[in-house]
Amino acid sequence: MTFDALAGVLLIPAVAAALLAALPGYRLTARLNVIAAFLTFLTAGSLFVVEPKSGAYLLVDDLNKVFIVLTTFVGFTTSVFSASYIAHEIETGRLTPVFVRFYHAMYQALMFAMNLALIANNIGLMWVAIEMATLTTVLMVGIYRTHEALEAAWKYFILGSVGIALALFGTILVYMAARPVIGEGLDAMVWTVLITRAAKFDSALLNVAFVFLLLGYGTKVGLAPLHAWLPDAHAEGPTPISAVLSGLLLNVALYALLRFKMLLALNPDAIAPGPLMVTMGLISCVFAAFMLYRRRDIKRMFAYSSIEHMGIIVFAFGMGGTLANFAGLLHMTMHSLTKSAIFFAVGHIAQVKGTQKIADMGGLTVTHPVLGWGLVLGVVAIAGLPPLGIFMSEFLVVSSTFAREPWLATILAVGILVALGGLFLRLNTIAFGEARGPSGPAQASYVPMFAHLGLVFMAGIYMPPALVTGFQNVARLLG
Amino acid sequence: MTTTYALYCVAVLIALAPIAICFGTSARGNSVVYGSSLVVTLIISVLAVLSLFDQEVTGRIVLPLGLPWLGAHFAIDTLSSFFLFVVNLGGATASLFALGYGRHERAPDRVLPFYPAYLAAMNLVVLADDAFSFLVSWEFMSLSSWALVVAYHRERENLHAGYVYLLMAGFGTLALLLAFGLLAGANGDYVFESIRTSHPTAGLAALVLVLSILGAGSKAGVVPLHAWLPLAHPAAPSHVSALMSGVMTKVAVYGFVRIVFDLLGTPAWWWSMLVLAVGGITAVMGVLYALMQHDLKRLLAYHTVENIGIIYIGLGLALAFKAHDMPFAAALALTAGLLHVFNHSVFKSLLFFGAGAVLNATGERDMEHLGGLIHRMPQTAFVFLVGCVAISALPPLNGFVSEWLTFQAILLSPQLPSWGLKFIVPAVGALLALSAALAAACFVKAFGITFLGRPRTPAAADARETDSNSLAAMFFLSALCLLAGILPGLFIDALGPVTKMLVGVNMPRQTGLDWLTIVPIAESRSSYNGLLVFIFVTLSGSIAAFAIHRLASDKLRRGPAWDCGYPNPSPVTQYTASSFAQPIRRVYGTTVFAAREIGQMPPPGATVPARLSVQLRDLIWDMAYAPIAAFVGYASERLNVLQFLTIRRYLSLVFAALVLLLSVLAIWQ
Amino acid sequence: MAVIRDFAFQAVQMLLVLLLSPLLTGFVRKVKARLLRRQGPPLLQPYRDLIRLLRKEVVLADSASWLFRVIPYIVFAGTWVAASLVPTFRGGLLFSWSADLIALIALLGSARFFLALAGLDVGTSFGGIGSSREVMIASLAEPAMLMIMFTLALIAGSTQLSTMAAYMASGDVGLRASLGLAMLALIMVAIAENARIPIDNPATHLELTMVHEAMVLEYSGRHLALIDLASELKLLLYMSVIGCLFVPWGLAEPNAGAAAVAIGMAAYIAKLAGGGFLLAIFETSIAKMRVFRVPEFLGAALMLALLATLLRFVSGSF
Amino acid sequence: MRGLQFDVAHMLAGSLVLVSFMQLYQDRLYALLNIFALHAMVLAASVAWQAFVQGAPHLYVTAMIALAFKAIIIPIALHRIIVRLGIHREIETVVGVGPAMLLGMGLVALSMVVMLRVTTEADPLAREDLAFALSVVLLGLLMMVTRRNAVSQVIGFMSLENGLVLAATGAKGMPLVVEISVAFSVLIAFIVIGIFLFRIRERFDTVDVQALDRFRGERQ
Repeated sequence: MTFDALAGVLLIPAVAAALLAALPGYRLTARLNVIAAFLTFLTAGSLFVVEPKSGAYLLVDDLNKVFIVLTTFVGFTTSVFSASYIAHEIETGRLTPVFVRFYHAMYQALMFAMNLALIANNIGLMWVAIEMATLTTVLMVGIYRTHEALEAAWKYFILGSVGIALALFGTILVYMAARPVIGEGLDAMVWTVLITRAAKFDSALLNVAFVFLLLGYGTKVGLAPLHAWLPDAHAEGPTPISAVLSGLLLNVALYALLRFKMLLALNPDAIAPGPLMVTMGLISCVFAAFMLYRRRDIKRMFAYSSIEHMGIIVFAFGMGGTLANFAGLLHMTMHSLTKSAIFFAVGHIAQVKGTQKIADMGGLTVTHPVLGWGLVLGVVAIAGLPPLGIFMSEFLVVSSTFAREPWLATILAVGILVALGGLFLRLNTIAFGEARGPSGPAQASYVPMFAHLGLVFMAGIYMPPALVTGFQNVARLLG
Repeated sequence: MTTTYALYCVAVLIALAPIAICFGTSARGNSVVYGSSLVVTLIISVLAVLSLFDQEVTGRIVLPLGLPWLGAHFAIDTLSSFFLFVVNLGGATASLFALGYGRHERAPDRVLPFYPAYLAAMNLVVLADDAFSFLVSWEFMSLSSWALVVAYHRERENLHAGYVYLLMAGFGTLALLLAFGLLAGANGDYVFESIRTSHPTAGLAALVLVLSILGAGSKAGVVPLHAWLPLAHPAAPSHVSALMSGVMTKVAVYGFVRIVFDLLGTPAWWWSMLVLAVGGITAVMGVLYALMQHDLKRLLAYHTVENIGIIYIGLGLALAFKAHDMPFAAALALTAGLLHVFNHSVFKSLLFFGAGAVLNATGERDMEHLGGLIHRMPQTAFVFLVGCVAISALPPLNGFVSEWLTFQAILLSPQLPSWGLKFIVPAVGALLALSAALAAACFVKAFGITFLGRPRTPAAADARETDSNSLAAMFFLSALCLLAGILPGLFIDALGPVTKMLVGVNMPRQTGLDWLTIVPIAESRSSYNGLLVFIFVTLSGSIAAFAIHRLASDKLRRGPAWDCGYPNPSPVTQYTASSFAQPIRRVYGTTVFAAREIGQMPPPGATVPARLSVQLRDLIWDMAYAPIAAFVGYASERLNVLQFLTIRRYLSLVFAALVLLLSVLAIWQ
Repeated sequence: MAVIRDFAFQAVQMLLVLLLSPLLTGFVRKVKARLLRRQGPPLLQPYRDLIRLLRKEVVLADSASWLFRVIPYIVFAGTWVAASLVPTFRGGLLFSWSADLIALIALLGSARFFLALAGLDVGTSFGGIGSSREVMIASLAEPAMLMIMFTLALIAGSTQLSTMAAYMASGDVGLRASLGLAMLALIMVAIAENARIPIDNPATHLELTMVHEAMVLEYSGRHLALIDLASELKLLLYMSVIGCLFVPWGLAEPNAGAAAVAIGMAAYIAKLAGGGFLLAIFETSIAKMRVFRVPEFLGAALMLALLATLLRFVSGSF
Repeated sequence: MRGLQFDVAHMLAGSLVLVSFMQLYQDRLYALLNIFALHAMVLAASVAWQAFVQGAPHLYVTAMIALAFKAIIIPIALHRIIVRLGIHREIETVVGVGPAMLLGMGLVALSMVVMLRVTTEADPLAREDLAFALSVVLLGLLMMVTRRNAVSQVIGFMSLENGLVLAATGAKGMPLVVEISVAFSVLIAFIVIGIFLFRIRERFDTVDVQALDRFRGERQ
């Protein structure tokens, strides 16, 4: 019974992937996709009811429970969105049925990989899972087989596989560090064991290991200067994938980083991982903020904003301390929900306007009020304006760090402000002003978008105590 | 208990927003939204008055909202109840005005939903009792007003105004956020109660002061952070402009007072120098900017900046006296500042309503296209005139009282020991006097060019008197101007509890004195009696009129204007706004605005008209804002290269990062 | 009893200023004419002018509004009230406390405000010239006046004119640098405020440098009479202010006997005469300056006043 | 006996580094391919030796994989591609061979410095191997960075992977998970590269990454 939940989170997507690969016909597969995602979400939710025991390969604790539920939830809503999105893609003929079949299979495969990465109790297994997730997304980014899509996928693939290599090297080094203490064999790669003995590991090895892991997984997180793949992959792939990339894959990579950070934090004479993460976080935040100003492609713009927010999150976790960690977790959750909601909106907008060029769309609140105001709401949220959730997390990050590190917090604040400017500069042209571009009716599913925004709104006003205590436990766990 | 009721009312306001969305563009939405917000704001203002007079804080309330382990704290103490009154008085009159004005609304679906939300946000800022809910409400206030500013989003300059506004608001909020971060400390103790008990070190306190000047000042429109204000305030619908100028700036002042006087503990004397300098410069710059405008609403917006300066002068003096432990003087200065807060909220709302009425009647904001409206809109003209007299600080109306009190406070300041103040206070006094005189000039221009003379355009020629609701709102406010002018004692005493809370004592009781005089310090020292002055002037005026009409002649004949025998039928030959401001521009503008007059004289015999154009440069924008914008542009242009590298180059970036980190490791141990 | 007596004195004062002011103007004109070796109009000419104007019918421009007709009364009343609150021959006026020096300045400010509006009301270019120049001058004169007031208030420790006068009369003032500066500035401001040469020329028309006359160009009949009377009152007011502040001698005590009051009256008349005489000499001996030199003139006054205030602030001994 | 183990392992690992340098030195594609084959062989040898030393038979599998795939199949496949796509034979480098060599030296030095910090109680065998492995990885990256042509970049990537394998096998008693994953990743990597080359074949007539890069995301 107890093992089922974990197994289910893995098996349902796996089976679904196989099934979808086999089944023809778009409508059926789309529905199946939604159903599978929903089931996965339910099973993940059941983790809160009964907590399974962690085995040698699978692990569940407060930390990854949060991640899993978030992942499966966004996975579910995205599948709903993708159903309507893909339908439109088929009508316009951008995708042929065979590719749709492939797409759905890959979608479930991706879900599987991410869940595996999250519940793997073994650093090797986790690595495999994350790389699998990367490769599936590579294939999906390239799915339109256009000039741009191929280039984006190729870029993503090359940079991604270098990341793979670096991460693997780091993993090996961790094993090497653990082996003399724990002894040869599987145990030396099992989280639960590693954590207990980390204090005695060889610090020099751990340091080198962390450098490689930071760069390896940091590439997936999209930290500057390793971010290069991210904007193009977001811009050229199908929008559901952009949503999943921003909303989930980055988190999964971040999760890996956090795990290793915990490991290092336990070792007295290893370097503090904090400063490295803080530095990269700040660089990413400020850099991405400035990059927002010259963007002409709407999806690419929001991709950069993802980089910015990942920077903020990594900064928060790098600063450490219960409050900052709490803020980091909250910010990560809020960002996942908001950013995917934005991409839902953007996907439909791009379909309605028939382009992703910001210059060709305008006055959206006039032509398509629901989409337009949805986008405005999303941007307001992502820019960190109240009463939406991100304001709370940014408030916590900045105000809690300012007392400790005034200058760093100030730099972060400047980054946030610059980003605000960049986002609204474009929002003005997209949502307001004279209407530009075609104004045909949009057949879209607004439910996922507003569901996310509603959650974000609620979190900004009122957070259920259970959630809070959960986050606080995790924050304490992260130290 | 009051707090609870107030929160219920706010909840109603918030609930109005979705209702308004449901109404969409239907005409009934207008009356429903404005009507109910009128009622609610009236209720809250009554509550505020009640709670102003029971001294202790009425009912702290902690809702399970906001920061989970903290909750959202709300409370009404005397300070917040005063500002609550100001906010909701403005809100009520604005709603009343809008009941009529809103019928001509171009885009009700973009105004109605945000209007009650905006009111609610402003109320929440004043009610908030912990840093988080304060900032949430603060930024939500900015957000909702931003939405109202971009309501007419088809004009590009409105979008630009909204953009600048939102950026400055974000800047201000971040500044305040950092300030609260400092006050609360790393463990995040955001409740005002515990912030009061925590005593920051001198350096930290100073930093907090600077941050709160930046944060609250940027919202209040303190020079040089005022740039957004004259853009944003006019862009919104007029009743919203009234709220932004008359009320929201006051909420910003509230934030400043709350932090600096209440949370921050005992001030250091040099803080006041900072505040005074800011205030003085703001006052003069604001009115000079205003004088150079010919857009009526923008002129009013700029003039708000001036009044904010006056308020800050009062607050600065209060800080100085407080720092030197002269509580009665501090009470006087603070009363002056707060009274001006109230007064300005009254007459600035009144003036914006008038501008709105004119805009409705003529579709014009540019004074160069107006004129002669006094014939077509006599009642509006009358109330607008009252507003002009009041804002020009002329007796017997209310504007004069608060400036008079400020002067009295300045006259007390030679007793201040510290030398810096000895030098800066008289200078600030001079600036205050200068701004007062210039304000009069400014409103002679505003009223004279808009309402007097002959209509300059057909639109102005066949304007129509505005509707009864708007007039009711405006007459109410002008009555308030007169009342507060001739019976200032009532209002000064009402402020007693506030000053008692902030500086420990309150001014001597005024209402008991005979003839309702106000005597801030001592009978022998200074006194003013608006009531008597008013009575004398009216009496002697009417006596003269009566006598002349009875004893001498009362014959009257209409005829063409004499004008030294140069009859000029065309109204174009009248003095325009810019030509009226020309002498003052020549005196001040050349240095402050690098004003230049460029005359193009056609060659003799040419039939083309000669042109005279005036160039004004906003030096503050050029020096402070343009460089920042340029830098952002430059930086983003530079960094943008990184979007267009080859894969190999990206790999090299990764490679470089790796090598760098490894070398760091190598060097580290 | 005392109240009634004070009330009576207040009434007397109001009538006195009203009656004396045209005489003062007439006197100044007469002296000027004599200094120019002219016969000059008789002393009582201003009275005749006023009466004639009052009898005449008003010719009102078509484009004039109701405000245009109200303004003369407002201006007159404001100036009159202000003038009647200045201690002239006897301190401790009944209502002097109802408006201190600041309020007096502001009251005159209101009068000017409305007069400037009147200049704009008819919608002629001359009126515009007048009021725009008027407000420009005021924008410098008023702060200067306030700074002077600051200095004196700091010396006397009060903004009450009667208290100030009493303090000045008492011996413990002594000669002070700030006092001298303030007086100089006050005289300059007074000249500007009363539209005298070199700022403005009350005797001329149709001159592009005129200020005050240009504003009231459209007025006629009783309205013009009121406005002229108001400006004469203003001249008187400034003279009495200067008198009671800088030559406070002979001012009767609040509860002094008839003799003292008589002395006070005499002294007051003498002060006015002296003031008028000096003014006439000054006006005849100086040339009218261009309008855009005026800011320099008044700027100098402002600077003097500010300097005086600064000195006072820095130490009480200046 | 332990001395000999150490020496042989050391020798093999060292020679792997040497071969990497030789790769850096090449400026002809075919030669590069051959050198890469050699690289793979050396790797296979050292993996086999580790298998022998550690008495871990599963490592022989890894050795075989290395030999079969990297030493034989991949070079041949790439050779085919080069022929079919008619890529011009010489590799245009970013920095000249000399500087590249110098950089490589620096990297090796760096990896030594970093790795020799490791306390000796992690046994010396692993330590030395790690140092070499790290240098191989870095050299591989250097190659990817300094070569403009896709095939040589792929080869650089491969040698990077070789470094990983070296490290993995050097890690005594590391569970099979890792080897599989390495092979697995290389496999995936190669398949996807193949797909890509193929797709690209459909659309462009060159594999030069430049052709892909010419269009850089945002249309101006």
